[in-house]
Amino acid sequence: MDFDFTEDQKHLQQEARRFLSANCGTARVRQVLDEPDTPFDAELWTAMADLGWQGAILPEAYGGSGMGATDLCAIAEELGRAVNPTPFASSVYAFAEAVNLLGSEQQKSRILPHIASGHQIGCIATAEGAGRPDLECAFVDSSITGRKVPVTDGDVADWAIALANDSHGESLYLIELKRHGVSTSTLPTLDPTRSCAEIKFAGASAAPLGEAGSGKALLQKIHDRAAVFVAFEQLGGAEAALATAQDYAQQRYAFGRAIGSFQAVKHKLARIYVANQIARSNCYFGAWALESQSEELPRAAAAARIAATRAFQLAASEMIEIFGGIGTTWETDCHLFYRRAKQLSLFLGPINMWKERLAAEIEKQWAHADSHGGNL
Amino acid sequence: MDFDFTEDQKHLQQEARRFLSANCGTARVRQVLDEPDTPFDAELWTAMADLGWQGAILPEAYGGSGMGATDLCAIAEELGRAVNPTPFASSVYAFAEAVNLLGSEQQKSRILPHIASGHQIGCIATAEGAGRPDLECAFVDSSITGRKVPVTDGDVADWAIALANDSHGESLYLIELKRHGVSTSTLPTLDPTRSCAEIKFAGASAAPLGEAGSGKALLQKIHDRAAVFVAFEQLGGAEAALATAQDYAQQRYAFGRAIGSFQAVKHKLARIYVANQIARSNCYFGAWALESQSEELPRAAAAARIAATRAFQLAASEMIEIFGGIGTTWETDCHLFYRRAKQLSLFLGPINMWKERLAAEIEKQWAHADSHGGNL
Amino acid sequence: MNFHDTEHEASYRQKAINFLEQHAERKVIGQPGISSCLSPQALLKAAKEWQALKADHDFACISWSKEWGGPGGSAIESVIFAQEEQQFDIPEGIFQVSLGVCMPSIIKLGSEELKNRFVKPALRGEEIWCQLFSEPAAGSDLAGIRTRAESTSSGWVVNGQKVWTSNAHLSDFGLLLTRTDPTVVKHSGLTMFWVDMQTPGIEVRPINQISGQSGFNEVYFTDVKIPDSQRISDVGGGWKAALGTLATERLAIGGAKGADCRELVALASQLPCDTGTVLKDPQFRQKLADWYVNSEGINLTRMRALTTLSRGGTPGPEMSIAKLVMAEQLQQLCDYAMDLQAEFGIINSPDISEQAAVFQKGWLKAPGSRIAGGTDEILMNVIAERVLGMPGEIRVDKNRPFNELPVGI
Amino acid sequence: MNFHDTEHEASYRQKAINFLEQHAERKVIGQPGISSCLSPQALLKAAKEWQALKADHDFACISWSKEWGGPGGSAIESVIFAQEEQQFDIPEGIFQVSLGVCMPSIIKLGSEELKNRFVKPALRGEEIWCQLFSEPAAGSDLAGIRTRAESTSSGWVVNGQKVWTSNAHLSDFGLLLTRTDPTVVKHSGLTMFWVDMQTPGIEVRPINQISGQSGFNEVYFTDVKIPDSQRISDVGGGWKAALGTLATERLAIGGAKGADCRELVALASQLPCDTGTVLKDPQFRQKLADWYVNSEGINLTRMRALTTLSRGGTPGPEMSIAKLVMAEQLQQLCDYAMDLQAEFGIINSPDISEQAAVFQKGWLKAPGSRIAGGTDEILMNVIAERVLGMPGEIRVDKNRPFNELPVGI
Repeated sequence: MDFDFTEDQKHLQQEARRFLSANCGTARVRQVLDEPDTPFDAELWTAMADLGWQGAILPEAYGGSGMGATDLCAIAEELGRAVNPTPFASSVYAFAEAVNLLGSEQQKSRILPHIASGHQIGCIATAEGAGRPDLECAFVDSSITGRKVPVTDGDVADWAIALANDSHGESLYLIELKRHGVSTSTLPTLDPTRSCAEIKFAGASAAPLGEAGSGKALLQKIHDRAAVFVAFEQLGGAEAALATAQDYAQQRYAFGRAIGSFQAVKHKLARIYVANQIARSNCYFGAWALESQSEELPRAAAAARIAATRAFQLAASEMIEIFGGIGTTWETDCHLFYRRAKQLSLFLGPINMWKERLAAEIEKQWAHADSHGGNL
Repeated sequence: MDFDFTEDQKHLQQEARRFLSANCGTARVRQVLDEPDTPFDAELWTAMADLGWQGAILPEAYGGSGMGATDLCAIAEELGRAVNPTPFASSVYAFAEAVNLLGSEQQKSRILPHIASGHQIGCIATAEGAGRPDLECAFVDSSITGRKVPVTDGDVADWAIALANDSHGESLYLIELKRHGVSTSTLPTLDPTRSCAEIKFAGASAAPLGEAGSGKALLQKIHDRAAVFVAFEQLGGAEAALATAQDYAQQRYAFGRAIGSFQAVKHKLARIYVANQIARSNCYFGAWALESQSEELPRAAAAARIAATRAFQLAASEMIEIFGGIGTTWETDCHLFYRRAKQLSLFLGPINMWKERLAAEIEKQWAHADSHGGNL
Repeated sequence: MNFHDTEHEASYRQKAINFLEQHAERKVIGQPGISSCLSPQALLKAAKEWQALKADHDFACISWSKEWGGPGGSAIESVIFAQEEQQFDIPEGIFQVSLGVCMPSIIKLGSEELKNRFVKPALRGEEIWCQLFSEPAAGSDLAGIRTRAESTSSGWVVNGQKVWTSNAHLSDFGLLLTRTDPTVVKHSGLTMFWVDMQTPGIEVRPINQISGQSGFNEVYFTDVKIPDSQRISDVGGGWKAALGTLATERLAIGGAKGADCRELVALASQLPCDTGTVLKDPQFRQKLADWYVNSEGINLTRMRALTTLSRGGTPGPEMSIAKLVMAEQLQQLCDYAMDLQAEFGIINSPDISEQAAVFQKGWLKAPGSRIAGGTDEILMNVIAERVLGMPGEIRVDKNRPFNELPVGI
Repeated sequence: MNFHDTEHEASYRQKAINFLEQHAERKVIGQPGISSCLSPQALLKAAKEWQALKADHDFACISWSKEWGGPGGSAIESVIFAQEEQQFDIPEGIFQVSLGVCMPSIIKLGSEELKNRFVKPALRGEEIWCQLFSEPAAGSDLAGIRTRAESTSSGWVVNGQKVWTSNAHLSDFGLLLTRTDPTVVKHSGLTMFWVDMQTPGIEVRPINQISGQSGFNEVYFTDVKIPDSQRISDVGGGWKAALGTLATERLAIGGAKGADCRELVALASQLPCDTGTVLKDPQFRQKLADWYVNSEGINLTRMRALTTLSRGGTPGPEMSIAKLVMAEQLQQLCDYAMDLQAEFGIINSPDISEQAAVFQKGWLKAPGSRIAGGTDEILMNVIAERVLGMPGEIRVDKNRPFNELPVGI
């Protein structure tokens, strides 16, 4: 039984926290928040690349460090804690993982070294408007036409992976964005510390990624992997929100006593703690499933995603209530967490979709257990 | 604007409360609880009939008092407060209302006077097992065959209304239960203060009630009407549970202070109060819609039903938590409310079904408003 | 039970409608109103004109007695006019604090001279008042204010900071709560003044909220000189005076306005999903039903309060639930509506998604709604203590001098 | 991250399995076990035999030192044996309080003589102990106990009433907390004794619970004479002694057992609805996912605690969340499962609906689960204060003599 980060991973995490405290304090995050023309913190991005984070788990052959998935989870928790204003989630958890998993040797050696070095950025373009309408993007005559919106980090990315209809059904494509036939425009979002765009393809050249016609299944695989890392970011955010609220509740006085001595505040904090612990345990299981290449990854990823989304949204909204009036002002940091909690809850698809996915996995497991006389 | 009980109705309600305090205290309720062979409090039933309650809103021509629906709502609230152990809901809110609404002149004059006098009891037999399976009862050769389970008060009733398949589709039938071809057996339930049965029909003679083939729509009408009265019972139960918990929180001391001085207890009570007020307001609207024969009854009944179900279940379960350990014992009255709250939440169908019904009404209203440029 | 006006109410309502139709335009759904089209200056001017017009026709401060310039109407008449007025596109949101909160206190507490000077101009909208009570360290615990007023030979000198002051930048005058004696227990050392907002040393700064808007101000006091003649309460009697003001304030605060079921249904009826539109989705319908029951519950509870007014009584405590319920609902409903839009829910621009924008706006506003006018927790305390009779919180700040109480950040 | 045993753990597990397979039968799903088949007397006898057998093979009280009859194993060995043991059909639920709560206190607090007399017989199951702490007026506020022990020339005389005493009717001895001095502050006037349950004046009565079952007892003390030699704590030192016992108790209490996701899926896969079975219903699936995440979260949190044990450390406070989460979930999940059965949900009989009965049972049990071993509110206080470092509640009962504190019902 060894269901925790190893000592090495804890050390890595402490180092990451130390680095981010120095280089990604909320003052730095607020620079991106307050400056509409700054889509992300490029200086931080470069410093992260110098530490090798963007390529942490990519193979050494492609410029990566060949670390394990759990190592990256440990870093992700810290990135979440720091509300990092960078395209790390898009480029590393989603895009790089997808290329490494599905790409041809040529695609990997052409693209991954640039991602690992931080010189290029990748993103995943899945949504085509509100709700989940039918797929309209199409691949015809070796080029792609259609619209993806919103695309997180789409305006700062060099590469995108997009789903499109083709003669095989739905397939994934790799598209270089700074080329003819692609136009991107930045969109305002509820979390200005993360960039977002609309991308229009008008005959953009595109290369197939992974098996043709299996786009949806492959996309789900990508989502499952990315969801585990994102869940650790959400967990980190939730822990930071709790710690901030805890601190405030001890220091802020009303009626002659620390507000943390009031049961209503205590119980709010306790509820957040409970949600965070449940999130942490489910996240660890996700990390295990990812690293051990377990068949249980879809279930583990969905559970981690749901628990971490719940935890971060609860912590971020309740921390404002604990802060009171001052928490509703622009100058206090509470809203950084509130915004990011919502941003991450929608990136990779909303929680209802993940609950449905989890239920489907439970159902499968049940059918299997039922027919084998086993247990759920 | 006169959105409240009238002075007369308030007076009626006070009288009812006084009567029930004297004749339906929890000691009386517990007699039915503790005595498996006592399906209901027959003495109380007779005393209620002496006050004319069973026939309160039936026309004078059929032995009733011809009062308005809101008058009965005022009484229902008190019956709920007292956790009355009688078949009133089945016989009066559901059966008598149905016969009065749908019955032929002959049916009404034959049956209603006995219901109004309390000498006979009626019930509604809708369920045919767990969940909402297909209807299996069938009317063939002027008699009915099939099984209804569970039927609230089915073992003490003289009459039942049941839905059955026939050549017109699904229709309602009136069945005399103490006749050839009917067998009833009492079932144990979570609320032993309300009786419950399985009824088997094996060629029981049955008379059509209301328009043939419209059984489902008619049943919905019956449910809508009954739901308003039941909602008032639930409201009364919720108010009694709150009052009891309030009282206890003021009198019970821990850590040298009344437990009601702890924020956790205060906020629990406040949440119950909020739920009860929302229930009360929705119940009043239900009463208005019923009495004024408004087209809005389906929506009003569903809203009252949902709000009152929520309120009673919340109040009954949280009152136990406020009582602490003693609240989990048989000798304390908390569980009378806990059981009845669940019983009433399932009688007339579960809350999810009512939410779906309300949503359907909102949708209709929206379609209408949309096409008329109006408001929701 | 019925929703009809009495004969008198119906005739009053007709009178109100006649006035409104003569002088204003009905709102058109989907079109932005005056309040969001005019520049701040123009809106202020229009609001003042509208208020004066209402005063000329006996529709301003309807329940105020003739002595103070009102028509001496009933509470229910006041409500009837407000119900009808909100159907019309008139300039909103300027006089709520001035007339709903400050003037009732002036009328109750002020000298004859003060009342003669201030009440009628305020009623006509010629002068605007703000309420200078809350402070950074005194929100829920209002009696914890620290703004000092020190007595000098020529009056008082005030230093300190107020916060959450609506319309301070538009106001001519303010109702000011200060601490005049920090050496006595906290509730005994307070004194209330009125103050001219142009007095040297007063500085008004807007507060930027999460939403990016600034509906409130901070007001800084630096050596502000106030003559003793501007004192409204006894020295040390400020808390009792403030309690009266707060009671009035609580009545003036409604529910949390923002996106609700109507907007949610509008969105759902347009959003695609596997079963057609989201409006047909069983999960959606369960949530919709729950929220609808709450919203209707609050609307109908208001009807119960109006019934009491209509019968000439004083409404009970039922309406204390409105803000608590609706502010929480605003947050949950908006969050859910954004989830329904999947990834698109994060977009925050009416230009890109008009239908969605109302939810993003509500989601940014909701945390403030859950706090302003009493946090969820304070409101539940109020319900438990004042309505349900639970004992008050154990107080550690009642028997020690204010300046010996522990303070935090 | 992995779930594998270390080499040592794996070999210990194999040893445990070998023992269990030799002496017991594996549980068969769907078949009732010994504990629900045997008569109370037979079950007691079987339990005692099983405990003695375990003791003979070094599997009883695994982490106890050799001095007290244990094999001196590690905490993780203890857990490994328990994990394997629960796969087997053995008599359950008799020694939890005796060995999990009472004996650790005796070992910690008792004299050598006392320990020599009692520990080994208890370990072998030959004698059973119960914990006589809680009282009707002292549940969450345990230090508020009123059972008096008065000093006489020949020892002590005890009068009062205890409640929620598990297995009092089976017990040979009890650990008894009394008030020996009501004139000092409440935490200072307590003293702990051990008592022979056959002593004249002790009467045990079962408590009927909502579920109709009686898992607890009331124990009445009427002029019960106890010699001073049976005193375990200093006179007035009972609270400190009790705190040690309670800390042990908290470790011994697991989550709230009862119907959970597995049972819910089993039900849903059989219930008809418009979309086939309820298992296919989107609303159901959303709720299932939420509950599953909680249950798995608690299971996995247990793995984290075991990891710490396995690494030789002391688990952190994470497991304090288990009962809070699972007891609330038990209530909500069972309530929902009954709703799924529509009107049929009210039926309360395994004979009529075996699949449903587990939920009705859970629904009746849940209110008790939310209270026993610490109410939801006390557990949240504990998390906030001991884990998150929030200041304690303001105490009004710390500085006044116990007999001057206000008392309620």
